[in-house]
Amino acid sequence: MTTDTDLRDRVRAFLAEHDPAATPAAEFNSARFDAGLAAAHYPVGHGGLGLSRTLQSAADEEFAKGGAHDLDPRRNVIGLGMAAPTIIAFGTDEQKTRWLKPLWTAEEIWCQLFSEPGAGSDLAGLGTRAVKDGDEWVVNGQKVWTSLAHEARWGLLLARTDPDVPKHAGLSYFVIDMHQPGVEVRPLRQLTGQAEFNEVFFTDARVPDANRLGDIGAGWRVAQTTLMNERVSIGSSRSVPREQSAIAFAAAEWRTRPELRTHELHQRLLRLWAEAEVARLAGERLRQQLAAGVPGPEGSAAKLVFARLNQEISGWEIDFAAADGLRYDDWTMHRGSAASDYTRGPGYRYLRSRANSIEGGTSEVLRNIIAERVLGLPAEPRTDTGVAWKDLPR
Amino acid sequence: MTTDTDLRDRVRAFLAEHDPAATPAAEFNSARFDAGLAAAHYPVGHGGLGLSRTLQSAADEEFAKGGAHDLDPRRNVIGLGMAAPTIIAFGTDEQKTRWLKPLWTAEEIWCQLFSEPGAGSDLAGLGTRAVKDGDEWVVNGQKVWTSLAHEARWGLLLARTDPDVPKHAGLSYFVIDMHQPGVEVRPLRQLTGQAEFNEVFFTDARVPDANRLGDIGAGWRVAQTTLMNERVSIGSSRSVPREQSAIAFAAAEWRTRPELRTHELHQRLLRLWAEAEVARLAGERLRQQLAAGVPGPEGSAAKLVFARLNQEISGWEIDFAAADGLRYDDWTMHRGSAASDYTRGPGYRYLRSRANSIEGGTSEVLRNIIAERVLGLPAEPRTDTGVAWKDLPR
Amino acid sequence: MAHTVDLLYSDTERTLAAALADLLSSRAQASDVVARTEKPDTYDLDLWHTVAAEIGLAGLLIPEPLGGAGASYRELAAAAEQFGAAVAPIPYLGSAAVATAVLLSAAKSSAQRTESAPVSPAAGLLRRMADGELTAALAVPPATLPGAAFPASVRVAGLADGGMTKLRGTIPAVADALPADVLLVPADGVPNALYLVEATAPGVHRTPVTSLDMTRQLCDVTLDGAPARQVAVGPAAEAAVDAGLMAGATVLAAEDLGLAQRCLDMTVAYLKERHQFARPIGSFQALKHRLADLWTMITQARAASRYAAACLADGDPDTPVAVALAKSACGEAAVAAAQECVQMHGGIGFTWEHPAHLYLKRAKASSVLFGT
Amino acid sequence: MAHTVDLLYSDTERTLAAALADLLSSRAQASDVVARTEKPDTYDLDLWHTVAAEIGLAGLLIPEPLGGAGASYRELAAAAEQFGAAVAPIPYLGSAAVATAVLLSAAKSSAQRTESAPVSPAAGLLRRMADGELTAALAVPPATLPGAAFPASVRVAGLADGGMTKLRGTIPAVADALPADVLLVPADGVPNALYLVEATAPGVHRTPVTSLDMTRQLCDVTLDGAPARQVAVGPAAEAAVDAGLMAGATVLAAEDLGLAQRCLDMTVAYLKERHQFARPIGSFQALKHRLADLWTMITQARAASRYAAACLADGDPDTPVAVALAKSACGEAAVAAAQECVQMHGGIGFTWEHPAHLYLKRAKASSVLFGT
Repeated sequence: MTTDTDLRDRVRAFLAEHDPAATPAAEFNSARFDAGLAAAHYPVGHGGLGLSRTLQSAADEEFAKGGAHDLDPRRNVIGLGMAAPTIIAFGTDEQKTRWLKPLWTAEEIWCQLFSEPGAGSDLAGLGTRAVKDGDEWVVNGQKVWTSLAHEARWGLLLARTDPDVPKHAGLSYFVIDMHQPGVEVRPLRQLTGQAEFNEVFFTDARVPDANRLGDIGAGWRVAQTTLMNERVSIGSSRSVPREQSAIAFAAAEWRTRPELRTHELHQRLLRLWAEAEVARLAGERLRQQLAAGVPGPEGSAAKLVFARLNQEISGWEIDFAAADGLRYDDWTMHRGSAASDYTRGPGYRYLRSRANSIEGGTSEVLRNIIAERVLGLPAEPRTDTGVAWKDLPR
Repeated sequence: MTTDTDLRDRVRAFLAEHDPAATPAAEFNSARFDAGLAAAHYPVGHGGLGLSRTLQSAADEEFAKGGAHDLDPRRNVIGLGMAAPTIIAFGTDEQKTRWLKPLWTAEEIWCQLFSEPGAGSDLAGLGTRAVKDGDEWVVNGQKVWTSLAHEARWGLLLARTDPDVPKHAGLSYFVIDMHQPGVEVRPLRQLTGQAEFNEVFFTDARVPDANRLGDIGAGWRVAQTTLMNERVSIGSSRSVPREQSAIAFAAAEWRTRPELRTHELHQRLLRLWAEAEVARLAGERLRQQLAAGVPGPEGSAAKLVFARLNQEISGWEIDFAAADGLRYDDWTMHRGSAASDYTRGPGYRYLRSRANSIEGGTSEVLRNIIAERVLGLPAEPRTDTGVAWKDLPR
Repeated sequence: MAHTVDLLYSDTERTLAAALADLLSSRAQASDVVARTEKPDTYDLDLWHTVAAEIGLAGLLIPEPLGGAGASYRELAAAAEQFGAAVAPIPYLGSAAVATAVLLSAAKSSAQRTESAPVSPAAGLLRRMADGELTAALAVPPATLPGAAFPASVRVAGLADGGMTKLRGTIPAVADALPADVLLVPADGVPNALYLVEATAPGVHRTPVTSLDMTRQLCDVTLDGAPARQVAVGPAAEAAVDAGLMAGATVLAAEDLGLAQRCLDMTVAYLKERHQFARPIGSFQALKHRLADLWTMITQARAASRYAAACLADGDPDTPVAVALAKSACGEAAVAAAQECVQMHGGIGFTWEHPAHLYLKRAKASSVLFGT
Repeated sequence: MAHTVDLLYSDTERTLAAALADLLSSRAQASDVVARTEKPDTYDLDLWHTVAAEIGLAGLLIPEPLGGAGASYRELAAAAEQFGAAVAPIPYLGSAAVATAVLLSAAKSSAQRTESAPVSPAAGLLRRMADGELTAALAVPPATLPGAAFPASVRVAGLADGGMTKLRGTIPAVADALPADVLLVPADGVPNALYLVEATAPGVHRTPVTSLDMTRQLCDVTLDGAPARQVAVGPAAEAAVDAGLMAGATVLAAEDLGLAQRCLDMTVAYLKERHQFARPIGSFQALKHRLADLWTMITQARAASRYAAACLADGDPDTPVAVALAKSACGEAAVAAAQECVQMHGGIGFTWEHPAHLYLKRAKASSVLFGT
C-alpha cells in the first residue's frame, strides 16, 4: 500500500468501524494507533505504516472529514516533534512499544533536556554527568530552558558519560523518568514576567541503562536527529496570507490611530511592511521548495528575518503607541506560552521577541551555519578539538 | 628656553634679520631651518630646538604675522607627517643631517613603501625581500597604494630581511632612493577613473646599509612609529563649523532642488544631517581632549563614522539627484587627489568614499583595534605566531 | 556653534559622578532594583532622600539665594549618567530636572514682572525643594515634546477657598508623579496658566500604571475639582512648561548615555568571562565588531549629550537643536546597547533575575519620554 | 495573494539561464566588459545580436503569431538575472522588456479597437523585433516610476510628410536608447499619445551621456521637428507607457537579483582564497556573519523577484504591489552586495582593473532607474 488513495481507503474503513461520535477520545485514539493510522511514517506495529511522511496529510484530511477527535498536537509538541523521530530512529523494539503510543495519545508528555547554563550555543560542551552504577546510570547536573518539564513524564536527556575524551565523543542519550525524587523542576521566569520554561536539577537521579537511546558515547549523533527535527518544524506547512504575522498588529494600530501618525513613523512602517511582506513571500517560496521535494537552506534565513522583524516591528509599535506604549498589562509570574500571549500588547511583543534571536539556535549560530554550510566559508581556528572535555578551559 | 614667549621672541628676531619680502623662499626657509625654527620639536642642529610639539603653533603664528613664506605642508605630506618623526626617532646623526633639511623644505619628496598586494591588513606578512650584498641590500618585490611615488626622491621601505623567523621579527626598515633603475613606478587606476596612487616594482634595486633606520630585524618597531604618526594626523586641529563636511553637499542639493523632494528622502536626510552634526561634535570633543593633553581612543570611532557617513551621504545624493545622479563628469585617467576632487559631484563622491573604509586601516581592522585595545576583549586564537614567515600559509 | 563649547567633563562633574557611582553601587544593587519593581513602593524614597538632601542633588540647579548649589545642567547631566547606569528608582528626573526647570523659569518671569511680592510662589517652592524637603513633578503626558503646544487636558472648574482655583481633567501616564508631594499642572484657558496642586489634596487621584519601566513607574493623574494655586500665567506659563521639557529631554539624554555605557560595560565583562567552544565568547570577531560599533555609537552620543547640557547651561540659542540631537543620539545608543546586552548575554539575559531587562525596559520607555 | 503563485524556477527557466550563463562566461568576460566601458561603442552589439536573435531573447515576450516565443515575464526575469550577473552591456532591458511591453499593450488596445487594419503599427514593430532585427527603446527620463504621470517634455510641433507628425522636445538620460533603431516617444497633448520615431531620422539628436554606469550608457534625446508615427493615443498610450515601466521595473529587479548573487559569489570565492594572518580571510567571523546576512537578504529578494515576475505574467491585480516590493528588495540587495563586494575585496576591489566597480556602478544606477 503506497498510494494516497489506499491510505484514504484505510482511514475510511477505520472510521466506519470506530464512529468518533460514539467512541470516547482515548479509546478512539488508542484504536487508531493500534490500526497503524497514528502517523503514516511511524513504523508498522508502532502506530504507523512505514510510509513517507508526505502521505500523512491525506490521512489527516480523511480523519477531519470523518469527525475524528482533535489531537491537539501542541499539547505534546516535544514528544511528537522531537522524541518520536528520535525513538523511531534509535529506539529498540521494546523502547518503541513502551513510549510511542502514550506519547502519541499525549497520555505522557515529553520534554528535552539538552541546554545547560554553561552549554548554550556550545551544546557539546555540556557537563551534566551520568555515571554507570550496575544496570543504572546516576545523573547529576542542571538543565535549563526546558519547556514543559513541569508537565512531562519523560525527558530526552543528553549527558556526559566520559569526561576523558573530546567533548563530542563523551556524550550519551537517555530517556529519563521525570517523576522521581532526584529530579527537581523549577519555573524559570523571563523578562516578560512569564515562566514558559524551567530549570531542571538532577541530584543522584537514576535512569536504567535500558532507557539509553543509541550507543554509549554516541549521544551527539542521536541528539542531531532530535535537533534536525526541531529545525524542520520551523517551516510552515501552508501558505500564509498577507498581514498575518507581527506586521498585522502594527498595520492595525496605524489604521485606527490617525492622531499618532508622523512622517517618520510612516516611513518606518512602510519599510517594515514591505520587509514583512517579502519575508512572507520567502516563506511561501520555502514551502513550495519543500513541497516540491527540493528543500533549500533558506529556512535559516527565514528564522533570522523572523526574529529581526518581530523585534523591529514591536519596537515600532511602542514608538507609535507613545504614552500607551509605556503601559504593560501584567508582570505577575504565570505559566504561559508565547503563541497564546502574543496578543497581550506591544510591550509584551517587544520583550518576548528578544528571545526570537536566542531560542532554537541564536542568530549568531545561524549565521555561522549559513556561512560555513551554505556559503562554504572556512571554519575559524578551533582550540577544542582533540582535547579531553575535562581539560577544556571554561 | 622653554616658554611660548621665548620662542616667539626668537622667531621675531629671525624675521628681523631675514625679511621675507626681501628674501627668496628657498633661501628664507634654508636659513629658518638652520636657525632651529623649522619645527620646535625637531632636534637641535636639525631644524629644531628639541621642544614640545605643542609650542609650534606659537612659532607658526609669529611667522604668519611676519609674512613668512608659506610652506604648503601638503606638498610633502608623507615626508613631514611620517618620514621626519621616524628619522628623528631612529636616524643616526648623519641620516638626520642628510635628510631632514631637504625634506622640510620640500626639495625632496617622500613616499611610504609598506603595503603589498599580499599584505594589506596583515602588514607584517609582507614579502618584499632585501638581501645583503656587501655594504648594500638588494631589493625585489612589489608595493602598492603608494601616494606620491611618482614625485618622490626617497621611499620609506619596509622589507623582509629574514624569512626564517616569525613574521614580525624578520623585517628591516630602509630609506630607498626612488631615482634608480631598479625602481619602477606605475600609476594605479581606481574605480573613480583617477590614479591617486601607484604600484612600485623593485627589480634588484639597491639600498646602502647606511640607509637603514633601526637595527636589522627591528623594522616592525620602526614602522610602528611611522604608522602612529599617520594616525595622529587624522584628528583635526581646529573646530569645524556646522555643515562643512560631506553633509554640506547634500543639504545644499536639498535646499536648491525642491522638485526632487520626497518624504522618504527627507527622513533619510534628516537622519544623516543629525548623524553628521553629532559626528562633528564628537570630532570637536576629540580635539578638546587632545588640546587638554588627555587624548582618548575616540579617534578610531571618528574614522569609522567618517567613512560610513561619507558613503551614506553620497549614496543619498545620487538617489536624490535621480536622473542627474546617473551622470559622471569624466572617466579619463588622470592624477588627482581626493581632497581637491571632492567637489566633482555625487558620483565621484559616492565612488571615492568607498575607499574611506579601506585606506589608512580598514574599518574591520579598526573594529578589531577598538575591541581589543579599548574594550579589552580577548584576541582571536592566532595561528601565525611562533611560525617562520616562510612556512605560513598564504 | 560659532563659539567653542566645552564638551569635556570638569573636575567637579567627575567628582560628583564618582560619589554617586559609589553610593549607587551599594544602595542600588542590581538584585535590589529588580526586586523593588514588584514591591508596593516601586520608588526608593530612602535612596532619593540621600541623593536629594545629603548629596544635594535636589538643589543642584537652584540658585544659592534660594538655598541651592547654583550649579548647572552640566553637573546635573553628569549625575544623570550615574542614575542611568544604575537604573536607579528615584524621581530625580521629574523633580530635580523637569519641575525645578519649570519653577526656575516661572520664578524668573515673576521676578521680572512684579517687584512687589518679595517671594513668588515658584521661588517659595524652589526654596523648599532645594534641601530635598519637597518633591515635585510636572503633570504632562509622557511623550510631550519640548516645543509642543501647551497641554489642554486640564481646565479651570471654578474657584476654591483661600484664593485658590479648582482644576478638572486627566493627565495620563505621568512620570515621577507617584512619589511627588506637589504637582505642577498646566491648565488650558484664556490665558493658559500653570498651577500648583498638593498631591494629597482632596480631588487629586493618582492611579499607579503597570508600566513597561517599573523603575520609573507612571501614574494616571485625575483632578476632580482639586484646589490649585497659580504659579505662572500666559507666556510665562508656556515658557515654564517648555523649559521643563527641554531640561527633561537633556537630562534624560545624559541618563540614556550612562545606561548605554553600563550596558556595554556589563556585556564586555560577561563576554570576557563566559566560555563557549573553549574560548571566551568575547574573542569571537562578530561579537567584537558589534561591540566596537556600539562603543563608537556611544562616543558620538557622549559628544551630543555634553553639547546639549552645555548649551542649556549657557542659554545658547542653539539649545533646541542641541537637545533634539542629544535626545535622539543618546536614546538610540541606549536602546541599541540594551538590546545587544540582552542578546549577547544569551539565555541568562532573558531571565527576570538578571538585571539586563531593567536596562532594556528603561531604555525603550525613555525613547518615548519627551517625544521621539 | 489569495491564490498560490508559483515562486520556483521552472525547468525551462533553468535551461534558459544555464544557456545564457554559458554564453556570457565567454562572450562577456569581466576584463572585456571593463575595457568596453572606455570604447566608443559601449554597447556590445555583436553579443546583443547573439542574445536577441540566436538565443531568441528579443522575441521571448512576443506572441507566436507575431514571430515570437510566446513566453512570459518569468522566463525574461530568469534571463535578466544572468545579464545582471555579467553586467552585460546589451540593451535587452530597454528593448526586450520595456519597449516590447509598451508595444504589446498598444497592440492589444488597437486590436480591441479596430478590426479594420489587419496589423496595427505596434504589431508590425513587434514582428520586426521578434527576430532581433530591430531594437527599440522607450524615451522617458530614467527615474520615471511605474504609475507616474504621462511624460510631458515632448510636444507635437506640426505635421510632416506621409501622414506623420513632427515632435519637439528633450528627454534627458534615456536608458538603452543609444543602440536603438527606433524610439517610442510619449508626447504631451490632448489627448496624450505615443509615437514611433526612427532613431536616424532628421531632427533626432542622441547625445551620449558620460554615465555612472557605462555598461548601460544613457543618452540625451532631443527631437527637433522629428517625424513621428502615432502608435497609441489617449488611455491606450498611457496604459502602454505604464506597461513598459512596470515590465522594466520587474525585469530590472531580476537583473539586480542576479547582480547581487554574483557579487556574493565573487566575494565568497575571494575570501576563501585570500589569506591574511595565515588564514583565509573568509574564516574571520565578522566577515562570515556579514556575508550570511547578505545571503539572507538575497533569499528574500529572490522571493520578491519571482513573485513580481509571476504576477506580471499572470496579469495578477497584485502586480503594482509586487513590482514595488521586488524593485525595492532586489535593488537594495544589489547595492548592499556590490558595496560589500568592493569593501571585502579591500584595495584590489577599488581598482579599475577589478570588475567589482562595474557591479557597484550598475547597482547604484539601477536603484535610480524606474524611480526609488
